[in-house]
Amino acid sequence: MSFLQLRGVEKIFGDHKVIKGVNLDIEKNEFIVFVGPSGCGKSTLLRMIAGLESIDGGSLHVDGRDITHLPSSQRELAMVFQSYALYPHMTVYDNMSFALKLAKVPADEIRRKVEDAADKLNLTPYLKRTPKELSGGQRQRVAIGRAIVRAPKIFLFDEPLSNLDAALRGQTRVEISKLHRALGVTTIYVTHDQVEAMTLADRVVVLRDGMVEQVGAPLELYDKPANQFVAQFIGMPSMNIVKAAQLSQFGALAGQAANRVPADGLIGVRPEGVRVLPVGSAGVPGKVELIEALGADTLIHVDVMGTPMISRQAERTHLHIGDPVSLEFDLNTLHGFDKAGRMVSLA
Amino acid sequence: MSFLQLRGVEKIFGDHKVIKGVNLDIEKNEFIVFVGPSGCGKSTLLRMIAGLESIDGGSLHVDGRDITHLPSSQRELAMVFQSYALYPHMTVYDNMSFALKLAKVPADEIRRKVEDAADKLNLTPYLKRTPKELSGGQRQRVAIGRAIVRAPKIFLFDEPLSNLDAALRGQTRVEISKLHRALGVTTIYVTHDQVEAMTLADRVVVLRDGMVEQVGAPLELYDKPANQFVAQFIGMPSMNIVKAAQLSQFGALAGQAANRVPADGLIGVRPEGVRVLPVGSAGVPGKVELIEALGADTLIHVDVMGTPMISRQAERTHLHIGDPVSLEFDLNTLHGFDKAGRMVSLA
Amino acid sequence: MSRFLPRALMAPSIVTLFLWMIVPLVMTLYFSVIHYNLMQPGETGFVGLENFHYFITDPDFWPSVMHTIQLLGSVIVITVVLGVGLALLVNEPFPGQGIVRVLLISPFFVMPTVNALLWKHMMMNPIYGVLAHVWQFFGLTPIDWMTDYPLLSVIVMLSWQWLPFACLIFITSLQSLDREQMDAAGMDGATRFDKFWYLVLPHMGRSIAVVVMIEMIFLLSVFAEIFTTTGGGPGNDSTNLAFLIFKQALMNFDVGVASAGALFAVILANIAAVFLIRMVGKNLD
Amino acid sequence: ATDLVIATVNNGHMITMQKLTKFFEAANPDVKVKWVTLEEGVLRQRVTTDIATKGGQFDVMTIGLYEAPIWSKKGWLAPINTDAAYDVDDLLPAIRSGLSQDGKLYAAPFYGESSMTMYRADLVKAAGLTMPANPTWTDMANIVAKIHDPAKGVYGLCLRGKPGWGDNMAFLTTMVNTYGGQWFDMAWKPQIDSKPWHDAISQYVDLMKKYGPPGASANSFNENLALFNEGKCGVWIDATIAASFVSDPKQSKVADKVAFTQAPTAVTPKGANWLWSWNLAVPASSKKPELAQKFITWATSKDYVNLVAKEEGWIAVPTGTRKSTYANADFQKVAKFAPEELKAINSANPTDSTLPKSPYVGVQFASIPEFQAIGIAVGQQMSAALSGKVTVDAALKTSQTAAEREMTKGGYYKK
Amino acid sequence: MLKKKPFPIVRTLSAWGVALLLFFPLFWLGITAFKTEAQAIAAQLFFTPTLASFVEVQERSNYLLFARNSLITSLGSTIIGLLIAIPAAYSMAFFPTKKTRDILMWMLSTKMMPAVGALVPVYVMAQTAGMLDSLPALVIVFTLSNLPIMVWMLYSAFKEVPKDILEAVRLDGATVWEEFRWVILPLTMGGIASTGLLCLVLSWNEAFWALNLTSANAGTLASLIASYSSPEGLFWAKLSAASLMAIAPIIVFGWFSQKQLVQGLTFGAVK
Ligand SMILES: Nc1ncnc2c1ncn2[C@@H]1O[C@H](COP(=O)(O)OP(=O)(O)OP(=O)(O)O)[C@@H](O)[C@H]1O
Ligand SMILES: Nc1ncnc2c1ncn2[C@@H]1O[C@H](COP(=O)(O)OP(=O)(O)OP(=O)(O)O)[C@@H](O)[C@H]1O
Ligand SMILES: [Mg+2]
Ligand SMILES: [Mg+2]
Repeated sequence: MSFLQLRGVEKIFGDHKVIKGVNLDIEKNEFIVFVGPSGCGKSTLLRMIAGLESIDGGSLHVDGRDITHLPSSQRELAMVFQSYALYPHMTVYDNMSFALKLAKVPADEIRRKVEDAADKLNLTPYLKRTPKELSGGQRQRVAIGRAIVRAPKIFLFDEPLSNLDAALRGQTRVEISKLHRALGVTTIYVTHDQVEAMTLADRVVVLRDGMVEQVGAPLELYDKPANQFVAQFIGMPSMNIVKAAQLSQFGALAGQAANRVPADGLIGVRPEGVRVLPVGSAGVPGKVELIEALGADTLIHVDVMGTPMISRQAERTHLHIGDPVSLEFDLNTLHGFDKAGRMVSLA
Repeated sequence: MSFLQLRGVEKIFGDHKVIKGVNLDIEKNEFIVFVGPSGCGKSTLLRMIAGLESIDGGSLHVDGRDITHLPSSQRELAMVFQSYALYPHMTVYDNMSFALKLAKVPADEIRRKVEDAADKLNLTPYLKRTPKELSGGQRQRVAIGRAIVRAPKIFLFDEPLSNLDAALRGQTRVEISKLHRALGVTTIYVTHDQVEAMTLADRVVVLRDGMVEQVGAPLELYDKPANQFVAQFIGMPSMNIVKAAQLSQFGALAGQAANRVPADGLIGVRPEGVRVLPVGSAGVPGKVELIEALGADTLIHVDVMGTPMISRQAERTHLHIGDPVSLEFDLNTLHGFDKAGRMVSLA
Repeated sequence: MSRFLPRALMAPSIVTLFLWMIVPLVMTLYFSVIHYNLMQPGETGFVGLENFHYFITDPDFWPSVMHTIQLLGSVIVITVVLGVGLALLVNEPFPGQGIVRVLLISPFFVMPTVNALLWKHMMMNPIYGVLAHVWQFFGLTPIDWMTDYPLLSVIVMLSWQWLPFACLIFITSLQSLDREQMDAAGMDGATRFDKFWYLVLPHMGRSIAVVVMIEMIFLLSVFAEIFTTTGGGPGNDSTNLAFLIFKQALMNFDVGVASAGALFAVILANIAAVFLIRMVGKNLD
Repeated sequence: ATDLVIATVNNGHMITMQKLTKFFEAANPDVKVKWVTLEEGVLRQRVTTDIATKGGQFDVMTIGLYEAPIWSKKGWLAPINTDAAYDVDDLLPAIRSGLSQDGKLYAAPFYGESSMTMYRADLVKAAGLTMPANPTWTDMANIVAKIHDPAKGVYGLCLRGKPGWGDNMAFLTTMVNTYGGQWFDMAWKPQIDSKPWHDAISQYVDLMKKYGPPGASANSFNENLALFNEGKCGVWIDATIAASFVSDPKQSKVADKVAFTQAPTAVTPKGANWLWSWNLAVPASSKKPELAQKFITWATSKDYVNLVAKEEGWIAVPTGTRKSTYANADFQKVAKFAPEELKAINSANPTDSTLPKSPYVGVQFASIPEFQAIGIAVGQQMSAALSGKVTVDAALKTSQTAAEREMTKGGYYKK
Repeated sequence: MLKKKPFPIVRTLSAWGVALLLFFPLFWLGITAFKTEAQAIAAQLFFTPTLASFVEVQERSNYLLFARNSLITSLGSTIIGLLIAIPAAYSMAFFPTKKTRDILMWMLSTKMMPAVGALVPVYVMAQTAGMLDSLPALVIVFTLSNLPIMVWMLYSAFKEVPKDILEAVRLDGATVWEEFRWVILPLTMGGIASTGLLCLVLSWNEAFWALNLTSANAGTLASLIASYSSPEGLFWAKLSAASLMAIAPIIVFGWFSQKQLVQGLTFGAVK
């Protein structure tokens, strides 16, 4: 039996259901990442697991024990709140040591743990400050620090790195990953950052509008999205989608997919599967709409007779907006969907 | 004369200087992005421009007028706060319409503008809610909405998209960009997201520890970083750095750089300039440390006799941790730095 | 915001209060060094510090200072401690919460005189009082409150009156406590007591400071309740400084000595205030 | 219409006067009478403050027998000019002399009182005793001991205990007087540590401790009246005015069981009954002296007594001021306490109320400005002694010191 | 908060218990007012109510005049007080200087002189100004003596407003008045209401000045009580009736404003 079991979990705010029957099994020591559009219910679900929101339907078991109605103080969790929820009148040190102090951990051990965490989070110079004297990112790090000094049964992280710069985010991500491996604590992690989701997760849970769309290993979701929503949600920029009805304009693409995808279905192709060639080359003709040079990559937005396509390439481009181009597609990584958005095998 | 001029601007909190003499000229209609490590002073600088923090040294001019000590209510700015700062007692609609109401904009125009903004930000269903009934991302969008309904002289955004999912972030980014083009309002934008910085900015300002490290167009920073800090800060994952002293181990790399970089200098090479080849190929030998499959890209961390190198490639890999590999470098995109980290031309 | 506006906004309060303070103060200073008995108003004359001498050497003086401090201390402690407790008790919803809150704050609306009469006659009277009946019901000899525990009786009355005030302020303050912080503390393993001690109490710091200061000011000058109930007795057992001054001014009509006493009270109040500011002051910003 | 502002005490007779003002207003249509009714202590504070600072808030003031001579001596009061109809000679002499200065009347007595003993005839009889016409304190001690029965809710003796010169000290001064004591000797030296004081106070404390009700040290007239009306007191010695209340069946459960006699005596009958009156006076600073005079003479006239009798009955007329009232047959019929009251009042002489000669005027007080402070301070000590907080000796000693202090401050003699 | 928590029975019972206990004296006062004098003293719980005491009180004194005076003076002083105190507290809370705390202390210290000590000076002042026994005099005195307390309470209420909300409103281009009207006022309604109520109650119940500065025209209900406090005999029922009439308006008002009073800041949008 799995460690954490959610069975038909529901949450109702006022008169709308925000979590609509979530079933989920999480194994001991697993690292689970929740992703989903803003407002889909990630925080709510996390807070329900934490016992901060009542569970209006269904049940929640940890280790076989029904904890649906257990108060959060008895659940042995550590959580990083999306809004931080720091104690405003305590210093950074006190914020981080609070839980340990309550647990009657010896003073020198507390000091060691807190200083250790502060060091990892680059917070050492700020230990004596109160939250209001910190920058946004520093506050967020205190929130993380407050959670990681503890050794709970379950770690809950709600967008913990959103306010950190790329370098620090990478560094902290590595620390969280290390911590997870070292302590082997079951961890649930909410993020909007695809890199975090892909690199940290054992399994990713894609939520949409209070329901689970797909659960799977990161690359599984990327390569075999269960439906159009997941396909478009995972991967940045989003997967290009072409209506089967318009496929006739897409040359080779049409040939590959035509017989498998229903006439009212869709074909998806990832931006890295789209190559922009000089005009006149064999391929589908289009016009450059926008060019975004990201440094390492370049995103080229091309309009193919009304259908927008994005190509991502590693090289810089000399094209300009309005230039006519030809598009070539990588036919091995196409995705097919039926009218309802469900995946259709193209193999 | 430029529109917004910062001259030796300083800020002191207690007994440490947080902003250490910033000089900056911003033209009318420019889109400026501030980037920098967490805690480097981005928010503080923004808040000084907004008049929310006193300016302890230097001066601030807008349109030739000294506004160093002008109260913020008279500066005609709109700002998205890092902490949102929504009015807790007002509905989303009221939050967004408040400034317009104060400006005595006719009621129907207010309605139109707010509904328009809400629509762009996917907030329409939430107009009647109060902030505490919203998810984190929804709150952030309200904060954005509150700013963009107005037509100020200057827009200030402090990490406005940090809590949005990738799709929504892309979409909102486009809206902000459109808005900027449509209104032509000078905009200052703080972000940790490299994609935002690269795609939105006319010029990027890299801050570090209260000082400006470099100002320039996005690709300029990427291609010609003024120093090691900027080089490593811009680009994700960070640029690989090799000490000149260790160059002997790096074969071709050594040959290219040896005569230009001082003996105590450094050589930098971007991850996309590092190619991982099967062991035995011509190249520098190393060992795989970690593999991160991000979907479209794969990051391979390789250890070259104690120096960590990251390679980024568009293809999936079959390598495993511990596998010995050979590395090859793109010699055209090397960066050289002297001992102090200043850029050295390799051309 | 220019520097002018904040000052302009404060000016009306400061100017009026200054006048309100300075004129009586100067007159009181003047009265305190002359002989001035309302029964013999013509016979004034400069007497130097004699009035102070008489006030301070009054055998009731030191006891009254002690009583003032006891009264102040007990009522403040009782109202703050119970006030915090009650505020916590009624803060979270339960059936009839609104009515309970209304009942709790009601005693505050009672006039001091009515309060005193109510307690003296209807509650604490050893023969007819409700408390006497309760005592008798349990087969006990009713307590003769005003005689045997005069100061305690006054403390009870004043606490009854000021508890709702403290309670009201604390309830308001509790409303602005951030729920997420409490949640966070819960997850940190904080018990109810921990939450109270480490979060709620610091959060209420400013309110407590305000309640303490305001009560101090009012309790320092309590005399109506004492006048109506115990008359400061038996002996001087319930005489406080304000009552002593009242006695000098309006029972002995000795304005000179009363003025000296009033000045002394100002000094004492300032000393108390400085102490309190030390204790609670940092909660103010 | 002209406003006439009258400050008065909230006693029953004054309330009646307030109600009957409409007759005065009817007779003087251009006058509107406004009442400020206050409790005794507060009234004294108000009028003293006002008259001393020349506030001029009141056109007519109700003042006591204590203030009248002090204020008139200072010229704060306007003399009362009386006509023949007013019949100044009808006023009881003891009271009149207390209110006059150099033959001129400075305040008109509205009602007067003395003190006497009220007791429960039924209980005394049940105990097989009789109350003498002029009881001594020894008699009294015997009687209260016998009728004291707290199990049945009856306490033998109710006396004033609440501190205050008009409260416990009014009674205690009469007791000291009859034990042969005085406040000051002819050199204005306080006599509180003398033997008569010691004897009187010891007796008082002893009796009250043994036979008094609980909480006695907070009781004054009102509290004792309530107790007596409830049937909880066997004997009560207090103001004669109480007589009409305790014999009023509407208020009193024991109206038919109460009897009256003179206040107890000990060494001397001198000063055993106090003398008090509430009087109406016009402050010298009044802006409407004629009108005020007019009202005062109306309210203290014989006609007014008759008016009250007509409107409220003879039982409600203000007593203690006029011989004619006591001579009235109708009055005698309803007021069975009247003879004792008149006797008590007549026996009181403010100018000669102590066995040794005294320099001050007043039976239960000394009419000097310093007396209030002294009376209050001593009253406090007495109530402390009564409650058992201090011994009688200690209380007297402290009192003596306080009185000496006050007199020194008042400049009566050098230390 | 878990919704399906067990019914908070212990809390409910204890809260009700304490509330009833604290309210009991008032309840007793209330019922005594409807008793006859004899019943009043006998401490009975069951009796046939009578309005006799109320009638008697109204007969003896013009209740409406006193009530009107109370209303005018307490409302007047509350309104004027708020008008003066709010700007001061606002300025001190939001534009603090090094002297702010000293000013606060000083304000409070103006209340440290016992009223009795200042009686003669104030009396003389009022008399010189020809304002004895006038409502304006009472309004002024009440306002001034409550002002420090009001500034203190308002200061503490304003201090609770999160700084960044203020910043947001300033950036939105609000004038000082708009900032106050639309953001600070709604956010601190609870504090302002408690302050107003406190001032109202203090003025309503103020007895010393109400008694000493008035005679026939400007007396308030608190001074009315003084004429019932110790008449000859303990007329408890009458006293209770007068007291009830004196405090009823303010209690009823307090009950109705209860909701506003306990309303604190509503947080949730501040990260
Ligand atoms: N009130 C304050 N008192 C003292 N130090 C402060 C205060 N506010 C900010 N600081 C410090 O000033 C520095 C700059 O803060 P700022 O908020 O500008 O950083 P930032 O660049 O916006 O960081 P982030 O990306 O984390 O939001 C930080 O080191 C912070 O700790
Ligand atoms: N107290 C509340 N009352 C009513 N609706 C609420 C409340 N709290 C949250 N919601 C709604 O529930 C939905 C889910 O909210 P939740 O905070 O779980 O979203 P989320 O997935 O965490 O979003 P984000 O990524 O923006 O943080 C949202 O649509 C939100 O508006
Ligand atoms: Mg969320
Ligand atoms: Mg910031």
